Amino acid sequence: MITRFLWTGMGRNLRLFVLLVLAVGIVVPALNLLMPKTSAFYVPAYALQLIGKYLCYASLALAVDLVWGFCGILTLGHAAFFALGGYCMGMYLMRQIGARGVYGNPILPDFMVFLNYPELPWFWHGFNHFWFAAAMIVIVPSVLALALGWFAFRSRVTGVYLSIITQAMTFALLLAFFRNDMGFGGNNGMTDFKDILGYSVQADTTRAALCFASALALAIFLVISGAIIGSRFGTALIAVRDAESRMRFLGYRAETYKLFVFVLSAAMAGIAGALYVPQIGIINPSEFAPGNSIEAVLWVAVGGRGTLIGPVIGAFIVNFAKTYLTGALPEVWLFALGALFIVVTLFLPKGVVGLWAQLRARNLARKATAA
Amino acid sequence: MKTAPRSTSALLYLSGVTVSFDGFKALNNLSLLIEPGEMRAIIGPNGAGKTTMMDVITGKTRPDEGEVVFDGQADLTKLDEAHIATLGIGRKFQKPTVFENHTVRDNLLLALAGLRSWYKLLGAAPTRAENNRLAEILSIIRMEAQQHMLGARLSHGQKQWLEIGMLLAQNPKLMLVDEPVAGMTDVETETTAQVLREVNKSHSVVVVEHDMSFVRALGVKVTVLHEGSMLAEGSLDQVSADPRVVEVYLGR
Amino acid sequence: MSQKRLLAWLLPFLAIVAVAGSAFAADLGSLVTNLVTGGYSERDDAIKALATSGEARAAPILQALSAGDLYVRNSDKLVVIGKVSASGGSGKLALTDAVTGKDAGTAAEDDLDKVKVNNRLRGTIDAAMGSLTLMSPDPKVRRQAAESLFTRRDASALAALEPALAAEKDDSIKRSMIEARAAIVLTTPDTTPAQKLAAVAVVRDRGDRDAMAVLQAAAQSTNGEVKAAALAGAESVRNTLQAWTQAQNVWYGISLGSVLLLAAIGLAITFGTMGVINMAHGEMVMLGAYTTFVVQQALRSYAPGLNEISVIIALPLAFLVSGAVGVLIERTIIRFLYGRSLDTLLATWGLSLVLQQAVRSIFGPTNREVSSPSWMSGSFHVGQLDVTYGRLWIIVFALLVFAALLLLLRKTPLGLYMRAVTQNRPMAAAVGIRTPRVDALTFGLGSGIAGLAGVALSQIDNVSPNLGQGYIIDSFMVVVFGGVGNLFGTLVGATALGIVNKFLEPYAGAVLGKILVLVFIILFIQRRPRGLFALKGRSVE
Amino acid sequence: MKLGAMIRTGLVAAGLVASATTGAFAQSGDTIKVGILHSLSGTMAISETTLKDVMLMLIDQQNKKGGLLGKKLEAVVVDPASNWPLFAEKARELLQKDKVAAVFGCWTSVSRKSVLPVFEELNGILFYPVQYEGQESQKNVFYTGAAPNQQAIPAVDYLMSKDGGEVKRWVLAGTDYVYPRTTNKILEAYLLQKGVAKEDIMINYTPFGHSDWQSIVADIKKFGSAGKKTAVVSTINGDANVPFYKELGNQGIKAKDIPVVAFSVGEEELAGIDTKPLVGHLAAWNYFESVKNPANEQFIKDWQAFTKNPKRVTNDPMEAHYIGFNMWVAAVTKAGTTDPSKVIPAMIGVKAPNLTGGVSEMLPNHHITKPVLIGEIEANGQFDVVWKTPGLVPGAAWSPILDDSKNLVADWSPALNCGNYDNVAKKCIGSGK
Repeated sequence: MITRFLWTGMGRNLRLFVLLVLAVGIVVPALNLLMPKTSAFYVPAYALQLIGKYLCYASLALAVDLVWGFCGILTLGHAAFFALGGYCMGMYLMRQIGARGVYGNPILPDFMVFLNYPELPWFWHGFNHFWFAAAMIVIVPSVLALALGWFAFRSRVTGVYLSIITQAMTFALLLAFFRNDMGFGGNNGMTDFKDILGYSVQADTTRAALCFASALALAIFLVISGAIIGSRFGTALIAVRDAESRMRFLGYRAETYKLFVFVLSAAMAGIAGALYVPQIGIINPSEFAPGNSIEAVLWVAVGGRGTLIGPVIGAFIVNFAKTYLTGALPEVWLFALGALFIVVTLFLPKGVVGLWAQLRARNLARKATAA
Repeated sequence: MKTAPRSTSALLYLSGVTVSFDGFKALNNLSLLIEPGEMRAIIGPNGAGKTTMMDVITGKTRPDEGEVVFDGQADLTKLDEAHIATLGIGRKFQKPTVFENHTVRDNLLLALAGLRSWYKLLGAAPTRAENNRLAEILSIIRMEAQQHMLGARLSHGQKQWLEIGMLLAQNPKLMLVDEPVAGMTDVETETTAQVLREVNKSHSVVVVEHDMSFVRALGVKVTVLHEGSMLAEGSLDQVSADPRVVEVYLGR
Repeated sequence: MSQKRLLAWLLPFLAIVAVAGSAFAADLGSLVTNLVTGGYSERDDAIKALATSGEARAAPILQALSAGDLYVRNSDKLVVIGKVSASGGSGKLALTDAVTGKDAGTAAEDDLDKVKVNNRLRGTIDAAMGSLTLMSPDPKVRRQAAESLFTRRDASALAALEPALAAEKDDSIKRSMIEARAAIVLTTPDTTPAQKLAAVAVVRDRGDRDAMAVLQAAAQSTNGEVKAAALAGAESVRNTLQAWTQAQNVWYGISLGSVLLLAAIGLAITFGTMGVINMAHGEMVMLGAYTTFVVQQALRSYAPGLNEISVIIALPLAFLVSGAVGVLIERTIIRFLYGRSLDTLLATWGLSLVLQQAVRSIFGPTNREVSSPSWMSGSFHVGQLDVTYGRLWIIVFALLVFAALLLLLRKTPLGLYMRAVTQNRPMAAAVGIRTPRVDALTFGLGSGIAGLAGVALSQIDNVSPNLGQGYIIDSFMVVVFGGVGNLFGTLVGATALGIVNKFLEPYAGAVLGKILVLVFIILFIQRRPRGLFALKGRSVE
Repeated sequence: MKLGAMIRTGLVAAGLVASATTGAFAQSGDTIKVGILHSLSGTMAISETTLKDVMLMLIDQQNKKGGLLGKKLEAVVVDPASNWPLFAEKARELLQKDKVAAVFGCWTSVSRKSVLPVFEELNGILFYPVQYEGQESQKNVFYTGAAPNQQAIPAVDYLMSKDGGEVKRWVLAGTDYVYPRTTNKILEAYLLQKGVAKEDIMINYTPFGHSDWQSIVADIKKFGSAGKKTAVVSTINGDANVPFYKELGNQGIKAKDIPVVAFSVGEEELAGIDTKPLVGHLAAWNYFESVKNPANEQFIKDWQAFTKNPKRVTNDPMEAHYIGFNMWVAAVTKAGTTDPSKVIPAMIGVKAPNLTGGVSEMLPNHHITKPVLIGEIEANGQFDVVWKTPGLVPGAAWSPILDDSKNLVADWSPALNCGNYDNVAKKCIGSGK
């Protein structure tokens, strides 16, 4: 039954796209590991890591698309869930450092030694176990999303008000995590990780595995999202997005639909963040910055909202542009990025995927008239 | 205060309902009784409180005072829209609102009485009974040919029909119908009246309408609202003879 | 004790003797030479010696030293006072011989060696000037002298204070002098307990922070009675101050609120009435601040006399610059996005990146200096409340802008059109209002007001490309909290958030205070999804 | 599109990404690349852009002198955009893709912490030019800014002296991040050691970019009215300083009453403030633009010519890059190669003149010797040096004042080759190697 649920929901395009994501996830790390460095097909570690990062961002974008494209909730706080997942992973990685920190304390991370913590704060317990951290990566963002959504959706906070609330949430978290007294390393956050599951985070094989894991996670998220959207639940969800009060008068509890997707999306963002941290090597409060959440929304807009595939493409396009431009045009890249956002909202309201569909439709029409 | 809602034989019972928006009383001590199986027409000039009354019944607006009891026991002032809908009150809006990004068939499927819980919907496919019922409704509203058309592409009249179909699919005990014939041609209006009379055989119906000829065609008991209160009640002939009603409609 | 220290200790007393008998008249020339040679300790002594020498030139020389106007001429090692001369041409200083007070020509700064002072010397000079100027004919100077003696509490000044007190006619200055004497009595070890007890009462009645400082120091006394009195006095002062702290919090809150109001009020127009989520609003504020900078630069080179009112000149210009940019944005971007308010958020976010980078490219990434006119600097007291002029003017300005905007919306045809267009666009168009033009003007108005806010913020914050970012989130919070589409909501929202913030800050700290305010806003919106002053009724949805 | 075709397209796209990011691999043999990793946008651009410019000038000058090892130097500028993960990514890009011989960069502690693992993994060289919190020594990093003992401690000593006003009561105000936290921790321990009572120390932290200072300045005023000479030691970071000083001026806190000594306020920051109300407040640095000596005058002249702006000011981190760059040039010349594994050992003991008239030396702990200067703010936005250490102070990686680190030393000379060597336990602990 589960498999039917998963497969029937997905359209053909989505199915192919999932395979493509998996293929990237397998081929890129494989080329890095197996090819000799001199080969033209060799993917250097640097590029591998970038693709890993893009894959994590793509998962975040997909999570944003679920709530924005299919619930109509313009979230300006999704980076907060991403960062929370990242922090959970960061805490696990910090505990794995053990006595290899600069102060050589086997229990306390360096910043705690430094801030004179007598013992590990209660909320750090358990993070030495991977299973615990893994659970927290899902639970912490979900619980926050549940609490926020529960209140907000029940009180029918909608539209821009909801956007502002989510922004206030991530801003409050940003300020909170900046505080050294919170016990999460303050502004510096956590860095200098050594091992994950016993493997060195700097080893090529670990990197390749993490890149693959990111692709796998993205593929799974795509499958789940596709299945949900294709189910009768999805039909109801889109109806809630388009005419929420009408759905209520039909007897649907609109808030539970939104809440489920919001929580699911937060969990996805959390997992994406958790995969991001060991590849990037640092997690710190700036991940909560409101600008990051807005940027994630922009990836979705660029790719095409409400399309599942679009956000993935958008995340790749924008982030690749960013990587390229910050190196190639360091002085003026913000002009280019800013202009991209303006142009996309003005001229491509449905994003790149929308444009593609439009072009194809025109092509078909031309063929039809020609025939 | 913990008083049990008054038990009554009426299907819908409104008593002393008052709603005010920033000092303006949209409903003022309104009382109304709808019997099971009854069809009632509600008329009144603009701002008489017709739509607000519907809002109160369906849980969209909470009254400041008064009782609203459905089916003899359910206190509607305490329940939300979704709950009230599942109790068996359906509503058709003044401006037709169908789900524009869904096909006609999906619109009806959404309205179909039955599954409402989100987790059950996740894995559910339409059952044979559901499919049969959909076919039945599609034929009633004569939209078999358009069943795969998106809501957004329907004409105004088709949307009205689809809404009526959705009401049928919802199969409520009480239907609230807000201006069903606005923007319809005479022929369509006549058909609509027919359909409503047909529907009334198995459902109670409250119709809010401006169109007097349509109300006359329905031939049912009429309630006249004015400034949030009931002004008159009776057959259309009775109420149109009432000088106060004439005053309200023509006096200004 | 080294010989030097001993000398320093004795010198004032010797000097007093010298003044009295004028038999010990040190040569002014050598006193001045001592002033500019040796280490800070030696020069500290030299200042004291000069101050107590009774020389008429002492006051102007010390004043010049304190202000950094005392130089040694490289060519002949003459000690001179240099002032920027009006006629001397660029970079030339008009010189006066420090010893004789005679004109010594002009010189470029490079030909002079500035006599350095540090805080220690400034303090000594201050104390010395206190005694020297107690008899000044100018009541303002006398008052200042008395005040500086109170804070310095220099025992040697007692000798100068007594005759000054006897000669003083002005009651309030006399009061200051009595307080100064009391403060000195309390800090001088060899006064009697009775004297001290009387002094405690005097100081306690003064009742401010400085009094508290004196009393707390006096509470270290070995004499039990004095100690107890000082402690009791300090306690009573503390209680008064405590009450004033609350008033201070309210004041700070209102002041913060006025800044929030200024930043948010333009947004209340573009967001509240047009539904445009303008993420580039902060950049409009920034443009206003940069306009102020440009105006000041221009005035500095072309009309230095107008510098005092540069801020006022900047106001209309900032309004025009930001307003014009606003109109341009509306015409080129926003107008394609009406009805897609969430999309405006994305486009204007991109725009804000572009504007920031543009300003960074033109003006550079560093902070730019915007100076405050003298009428916006400094502070005055209301009871124990410190009111700074800058903040006061910003509050006044915020209220003026608010009132003007209200007037504009309520009483002018433009205001009428704006309200008409925002309430029902097709209807407004149907009755002949040119809606595109009204849209552009409305957006321009909101942006222009942001520009005005920028002028005000340039007085208290960085003028840098990042200026706007710091205010955008707060502004949205204020507008949403107050209730979208309601200007009074914005006013009340800004003030309330400001005051709540300032009351939380002492208990929770600045960061936690702000977090709590954010959480409060989140919870508040759950309770009232449409803000403090929401429109109610059917028409809303 | 068929499945196969789609996958093929996707792989081509992925390949494009990979090749575009690695495309510029072609390392031309006749230049030596030098990476510049300073934010040119975002919140830190305000401070870091200048350092990028000064590096471009230094590289330009070196090329005019004939380059290095007979090759021209080539600057590779990237923009990490004040985004900490991006710092790590760009560092990797510089080292792996551009194959730079050394990187000059970072400002904030967190950006340095973010790139450390990358430099360690890829064995690069980083020159870090900003005063920082210490408690660190990494093999691949050369710290040319001040360690706490080269800035904070001398400043406090000065204030405690007769010249500094014999301060008895201390406000330690800082932005809430690791540099102020560490500095204040060291200072607190130091002050307690010196017999200052606990209640005479007030510590206050504010968030980044804090702009409303009314309450805190009022608190400082209150704290300062306890009858003892009070001073503020400010580790307030960049952006928040302007409103802080403006508020000080407005509330009438004069330097002679409550002096403020700042560790993060230099000429560049003052350029954005009207300094007249601030005359007499202090800053502790290892360099001031106002220091008079020929080398400095030449440097200022070159700088103003290079930026084509006769008013451009110089500051301490710029001097740090000046020293660091010259040291690197000397070490490369000494080693005869830019290979980091040869240059890093060659760096130890290298000497280069600083701009205050002395000669700084790279110590085995990868910190340098510097003089400490205390300057008073003048009305023209410059600092007037009122005090100077008699000689050069060697930078200490680990503070001997703190219990956690009193036994630790860093020594990268071949004998120890360890960043945190425990003198008592006689072993290299943690990740020191």
